[in-house]
Amino acid sequence: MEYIANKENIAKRIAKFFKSGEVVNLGIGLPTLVGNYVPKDVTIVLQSENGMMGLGPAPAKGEENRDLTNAGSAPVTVQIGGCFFDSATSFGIIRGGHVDYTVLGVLEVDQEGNLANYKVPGKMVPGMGGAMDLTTGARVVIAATLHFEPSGASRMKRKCTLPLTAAREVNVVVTDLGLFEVMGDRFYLTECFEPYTPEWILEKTDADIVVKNDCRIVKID
Amino acid sequence: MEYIANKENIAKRIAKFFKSGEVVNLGIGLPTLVGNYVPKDVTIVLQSENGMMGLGPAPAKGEENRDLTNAGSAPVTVQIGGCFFDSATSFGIIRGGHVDYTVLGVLEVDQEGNLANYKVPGKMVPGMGGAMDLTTGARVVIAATLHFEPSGASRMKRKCTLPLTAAREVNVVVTDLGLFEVMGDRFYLTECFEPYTPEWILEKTDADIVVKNDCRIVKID
Amino acid sequence: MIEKPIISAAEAAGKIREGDSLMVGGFLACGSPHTIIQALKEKGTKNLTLICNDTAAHDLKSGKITGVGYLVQGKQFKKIIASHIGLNQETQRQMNAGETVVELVPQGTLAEQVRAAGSGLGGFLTPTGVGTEVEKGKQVILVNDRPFLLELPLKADVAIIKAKKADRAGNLVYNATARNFNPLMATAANLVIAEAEEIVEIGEIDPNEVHTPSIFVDFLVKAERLEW
Amino acid sequence: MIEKPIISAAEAAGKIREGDSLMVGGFLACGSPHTIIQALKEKGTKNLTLICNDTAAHDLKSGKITGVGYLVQGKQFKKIIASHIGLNQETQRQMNAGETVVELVPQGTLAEQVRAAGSGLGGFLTPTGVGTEVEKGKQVILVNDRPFLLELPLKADVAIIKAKKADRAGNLVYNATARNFNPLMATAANLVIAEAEEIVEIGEIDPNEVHTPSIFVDFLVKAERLEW
Repeated sequence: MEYIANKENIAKRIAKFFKSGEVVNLGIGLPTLVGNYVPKDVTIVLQSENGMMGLGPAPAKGEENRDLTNAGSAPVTVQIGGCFFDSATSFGIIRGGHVDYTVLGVLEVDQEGNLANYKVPGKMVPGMGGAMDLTTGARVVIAATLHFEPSGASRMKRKCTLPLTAAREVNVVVTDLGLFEVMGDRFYLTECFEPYTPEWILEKTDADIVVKNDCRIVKID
Repeated sequence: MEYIANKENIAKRIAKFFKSGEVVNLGIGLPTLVGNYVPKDVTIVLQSENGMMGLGPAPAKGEENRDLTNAGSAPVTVQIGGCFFDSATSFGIIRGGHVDYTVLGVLEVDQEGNLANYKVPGKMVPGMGGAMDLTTGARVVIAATLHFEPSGASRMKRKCTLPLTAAREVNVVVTDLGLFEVMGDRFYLTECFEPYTPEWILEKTDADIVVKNDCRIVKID
Repeated sequence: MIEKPIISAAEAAGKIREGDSLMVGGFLACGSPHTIIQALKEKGTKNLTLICNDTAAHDLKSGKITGVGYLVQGKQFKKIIASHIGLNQETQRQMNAGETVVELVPQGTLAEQVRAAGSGLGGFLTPTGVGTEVEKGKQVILVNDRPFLLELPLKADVAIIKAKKADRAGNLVYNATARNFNPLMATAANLVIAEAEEIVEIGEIDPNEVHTPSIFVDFLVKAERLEW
Repeated sequence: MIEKPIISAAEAAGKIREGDSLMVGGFLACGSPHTIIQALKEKGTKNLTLICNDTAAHDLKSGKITGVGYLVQGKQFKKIIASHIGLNQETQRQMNAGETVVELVPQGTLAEQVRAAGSGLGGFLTPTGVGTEVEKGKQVILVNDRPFLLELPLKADVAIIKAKKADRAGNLVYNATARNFNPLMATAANLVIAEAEEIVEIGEIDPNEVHTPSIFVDFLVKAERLEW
């Protein structure tokens, strides 16, 4: 079977998690794509940890406001009914369990629910930003990642080797191969995305994965 | 010498402590009187722990605003340039050392700087309200009290017998007899108010009081 | 933004169940949700635990009552957590008679406990209360040789709060000193019901001027009783 | 209310002394006091400790710099406390070369540490960072069997912050996401200098809409550089 990296499928599947009224924080990078695929009849509230509820899409060219950015410093808009607050309030909201879903990028994620995404010692050290608070505080932590590194190694591990962003906080991993729940130190494959098969995923991933009885083969569109 | 209780003298003397720009919190009761005697050329900022900076005088009859009260629930006004905040912010300001002076009423105050003013077990239990935070957080804690209880006993004690509002936090005691600083488990008489004499005060007060070398006889007006 | 249901004060009172812990905004009745308080008084729900800055006023001689004092009068609380009960003689009577448990908490500690619960903190260290009765039963932690009390978060099943203005999404704006504990309590209860003097359409409140973000509010009630 | 002195950016920079700890408001340069930052860059004061959400941006290839990145470029910090340095390659270079000490702190913890300092708390318990490198050297405290890290307050000698509007008393209003750490830092430094786009007379800001009370602000600077 040939693997073709597909970030859009990851974003599309994650976008199906949300119900109207839920509060969602999307990390910079791949997770941001999720916002593009939320169904039209679902009204979520995007929280931005730099101090906003009701994060809206990018403004039209020339309409940028230098005082209104997302957590990646890109110009954004605020939705009608949104509001602004300071960083202590923002993280009060996050740590306090008022964010339903956080979607975060991945360097490594392991079957214990550990996530590493902020530091490769001696090489790349961006810092954790708000990711540690988000993984600790959000009701559901979704790790969003291409299944494989450029080297071909799986980003889903038995045990993370990089410094952790979150210890045992990840609930769900969505890759371009499938959807995995994390429970009891195992990954549980609950959805396998076409054209991949559970057997192929298990073969290519060096981690303990249980294929759920009701695991479905899903066509992402 | 005859003792005539004189709350106004206490308020008048305390009002002389403040410099322009200083932040002051006045307790309910006797301390509130202090506000009446602040010199016209001194502009202090009154903080009210129920959530206001720039507490102003009572409104004219008929001008009361049910949303604008002091910490005793009396209608007040807000000064131009004042502002409102929630109770966590209010006590952040108080505990954080941003209030220069707190002036509090007294049931008992002792030479160790202990203050009791919130509870007479089994009899009167109003509760501490904001007094414990104010005594802990304010830069200078001034206890304001008539020198004697109705029974004739001094409210200045060797050791408080009632439950404490503040342990070793009182810096200054102002009674209608004089001004006392609290240091090293002693009261230091620094001002004696006419017509009283240091000797008479020492005789009438069951506490260790040192008369300061530079203790002045002061006429309050 | 989705709209939050506007319900009657009676419906709001109906969401408060016997045995619930209940946060009530307001400071000596200033900024309290008086419409819901009256409905809850009529409903008569008992065995509640009150978390409120104070128990407002009740003068046993004149019979004058304000704010949550009406619920104290109805003996609807088995326990009261507050910083001040000095203007409510009935609360003091119930406490001294052993009819109601009253836990007195320094006001700043109470505010911070509610905030800590809403903010997902496990507790905080405060210098307030060190060396007093408040210290009893609490862990004392030294930081740079200075003693602090470890105070724990305080959550509730339901919070009833009062705003000047709400939009249909639940964004709230408070007025003057009627703000007090209201925005804190909005963050710290499983169910939050906000009573507002004015309910406007989404978009009518400037996002810079929102005091309580909409996501904290579950239901709105139109204020009908404004007097204390 | 007394008026606060309006000073020049150069005068503001002059109040920051070699060796000072310095809080700088802003989030990736959004809401940073750019006018004072440029004056401090020109002044060249060294051995500062920076407390800031991040070190803004510095692309070593293009040479593009924003916000406090200019001060990092001038090697004015001996130590940097921040939650994120990912867009500033020069910060990472200095850290990896051992030229500057960089302490990475989770963003919510950093915000709360600043707030704790301004609020007179001795510390707080957060679940954030448990089981990670952030835990190292910190006290772990169990509350109801759940582990929390004891995090301590973070004060500074000077804070430079940015507001949309100030009145002459020092009341501040922020705009949109340019608020971020600014109101927190206003409470936690011995000296607070606020740069504002607009400085109005006392009384022109509604007391319900003030974000930072005047008493926190020592000096005002008129913003002249608005771009990052």
